[in-house]
Amino acid sequence: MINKTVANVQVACEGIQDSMTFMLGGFGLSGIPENSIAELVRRNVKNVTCISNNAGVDDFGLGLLLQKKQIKKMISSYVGENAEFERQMLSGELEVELIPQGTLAQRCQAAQSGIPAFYTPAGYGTEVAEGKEAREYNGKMHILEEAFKADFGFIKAWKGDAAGNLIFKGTARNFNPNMCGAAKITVAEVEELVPVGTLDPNQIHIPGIFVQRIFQGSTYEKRIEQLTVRKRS
Amino acid sequence: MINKTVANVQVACEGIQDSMTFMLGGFGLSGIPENSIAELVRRNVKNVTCISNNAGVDDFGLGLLLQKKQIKKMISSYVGENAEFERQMLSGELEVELIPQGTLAQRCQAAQSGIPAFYTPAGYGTEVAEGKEAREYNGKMHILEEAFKADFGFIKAWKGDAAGNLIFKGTARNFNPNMCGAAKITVAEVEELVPVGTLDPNQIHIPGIFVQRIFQGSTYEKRIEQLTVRKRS
Amino acid sequence: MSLSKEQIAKRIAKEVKDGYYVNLGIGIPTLVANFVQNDIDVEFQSENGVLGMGPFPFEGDEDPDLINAGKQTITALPGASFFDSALSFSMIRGQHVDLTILGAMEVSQNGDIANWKIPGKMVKGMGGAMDLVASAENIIVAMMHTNRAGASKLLKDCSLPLTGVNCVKKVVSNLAVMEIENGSFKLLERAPGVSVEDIKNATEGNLIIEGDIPEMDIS
Amino acid sequence: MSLSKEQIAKRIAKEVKDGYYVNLGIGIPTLVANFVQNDIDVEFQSENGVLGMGPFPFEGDEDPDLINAGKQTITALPGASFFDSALSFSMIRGQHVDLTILGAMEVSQNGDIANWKIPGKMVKGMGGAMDLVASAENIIVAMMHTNRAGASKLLKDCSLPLTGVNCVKKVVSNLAVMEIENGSFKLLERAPGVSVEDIKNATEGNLIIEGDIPEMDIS
Repeated sequence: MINKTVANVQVACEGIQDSMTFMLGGFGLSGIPENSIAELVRRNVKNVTCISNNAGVDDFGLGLLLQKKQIKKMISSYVGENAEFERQMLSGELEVELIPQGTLAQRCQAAQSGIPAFYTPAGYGTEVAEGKEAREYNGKMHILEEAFKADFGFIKAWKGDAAGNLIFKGTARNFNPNMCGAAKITVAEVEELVPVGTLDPNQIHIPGIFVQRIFQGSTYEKRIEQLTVRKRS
Repeated sequence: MINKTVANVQVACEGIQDSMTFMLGGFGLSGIPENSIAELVRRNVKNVTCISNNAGVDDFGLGLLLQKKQIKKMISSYVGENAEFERQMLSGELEVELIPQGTLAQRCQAAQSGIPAFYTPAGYGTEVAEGKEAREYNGKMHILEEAFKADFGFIKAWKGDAAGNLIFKGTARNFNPNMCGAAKITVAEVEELVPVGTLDPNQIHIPGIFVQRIFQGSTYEKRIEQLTVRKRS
Repeated sequence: MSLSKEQIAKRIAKEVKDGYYVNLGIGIPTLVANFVQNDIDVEFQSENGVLGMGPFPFEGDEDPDLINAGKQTITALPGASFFDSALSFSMIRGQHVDLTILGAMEVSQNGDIANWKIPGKMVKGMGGAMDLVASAENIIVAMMHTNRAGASKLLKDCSLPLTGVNCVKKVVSNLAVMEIENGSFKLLERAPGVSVEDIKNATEGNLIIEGDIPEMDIS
Repeated sequence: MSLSKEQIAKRIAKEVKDGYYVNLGIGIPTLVANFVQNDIDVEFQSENGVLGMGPFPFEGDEDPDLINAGKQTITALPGASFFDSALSFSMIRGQHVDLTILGAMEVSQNGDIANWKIPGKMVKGMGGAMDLVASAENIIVAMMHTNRAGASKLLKDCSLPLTGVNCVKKVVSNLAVMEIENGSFKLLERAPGVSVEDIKNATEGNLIIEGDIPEMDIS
């Protein structure tokens, strides 16, 4: 077994530099790598490009990096929950590339899989297709999209082991598995680092080969963005 | 919950016709849809094209269909275990398209995913690349491969429920999940059909949306191709 | 009488058939789930990674690891499954989802839709909408027929950046049910008390009216 | 003395470094697992869907649902995982596997390899070999230097249908260890008791010999 454990988030983030491209898992505030984001803020790394479905809210998630103007460019599918984001974008301080959510997921998975490019129907006939090759398959137009290239991927999982094997929980899974192994270095933080051999090999969502560094995360806030409940009858 | 259960393999195979294209899960004899194969033999469906990594052995798996000359064409990556196959191929009775194993898996997954085509480095500069578009990405040549098109997919899973959710076991998983939803109709046979709600939603390998028909299989032989063991010390 | 949002959702719910997998967009479409008939089996897919989505949790049962595409806390029904974003869009792009219901800012008479951007004003992003509209075989749009200023949102050509081309099959607005056919809005039903003339006046795109147009059933 | 298959495997095992994920082909490469040093951490991947492959099972413990790419019954070590074929080739094509060791029928001086087909005679198929050789950054070929008739299998150009072009980095044969560099076989080591002249005679492709060529360590 190849041991991927590192002592803490500081060690996990070694090698991070200004102007790098990061991938960050999560959908909304669910399944985001809270510890790694905190460390990126602490290190005050600048001019970074972030590939992440959303951009957090004003005071949580990637919003924390936006506040400190650490982000040069965001590549996302939906950024509607963040006023500071909108301000920086409309003022031109922040470069933004909006892409379809499925294309975002697939461009991550393509990077993970060594597939440099693929055709998808999403975005044909829209701004998203500008400058891209288009081709008809099965009577429908498709555009050619390329795999992402990133330096670090920051992943949040539920459970993991020293071999780097990961299991996710509920809809906190989202983009996290697709980003594993899609960047040069994949850093995984887990709620629970369990002894090797305790995870059922049938139930591992991401085998450790896709993960370079894993650490036990701490003090997850797991903020809820839209609390919607029913009254008990 | 949408109920996908059918009474038995006969009902599961309704609509099968001569000259159709089938996808069949399994690697070697591991994880093959034994019940569905037996039914294809019983129905004596002819002239079919089979997409399957292997072609079984002489008297088991797809070898049973080869014996009865039901197969017009095989699309596989490795067929070295079957003498009757080799005879039919060298005599020209059987059409054979050999393709790289990873390309086979990805062409299934592409069909499942609505990705009509993708680039892969596998096979560049070889017979496999003949007639295919080639392009350089990251300093390396790649060829364009297309998603499969098939009429029926036959899947073998370990556990499943009426919603069509599937869980696989060990290396019997192989191509089975990638073929789910890749054909027009996906037929899943399971060793154990469990009550809905008993499978942990976190641990489902294939959600039921990719499966049209599911049934409880019977009398699995699960033949071992190469028995290799250690003596107990 | 122009329909309320709930009534639009109620009317759309009648389009949801037994055995359908359905993806509901944010806004009016989300309400559709409340009005689907009890005697049919339907599963709701949320593109952030759940199939078999249930109602909101009871107070205190909410789980930050279980939300829908609108970031609302939800529940999962028996038979549900969780999965990653790539597999989620395999369901969508691979046309395994039977019906997509989403909102729109504009729809054109050839089925183009715009719902993600107002240049210089608002850019929330397309989320999963571009994948959904490019892939789905059956798309119903839930929308207001006109904007606050009274201008039609059912147009000859969309003025806003497009989300997809030639993809919308049906529109249910506060005034009417229309099918998109051969580059026109074909009027199928009127909201109770709304006249064909009212609908004509509110529709900039080509509107086809054939025979008597019945009132919607929103019971 | 020409090496036995076990000795070839033993020599190749020295190329396996701490922290490597390794894919072993059928035949001689499979034997490599037996000779990897005990003091390093290595994981074996089998393309049919297991990472962390262990030794053969004890008699009676064999499981038809747990085999390797050679269809042999195996075991899984603590920390192992099972996965589908697409994810397995994501590991391979995505260059997450550090070292690929496979057999060959022919290798050419520019690193082409042929190992899946003899036209008109034998067609077993390429299995995962084409994906492996097209993707891996580090490929070692284990092979016999000559065929049974004594003809060289290390050629200027392969005569058989190719498995991959320009991909082999190192060859360990029963006679020698060679690196492929600038369109030539560069001789690195000799099998114990085998002379440079022997190797020259057995090699049709361009062979570069620089300085003294040491004997292999196959202890």
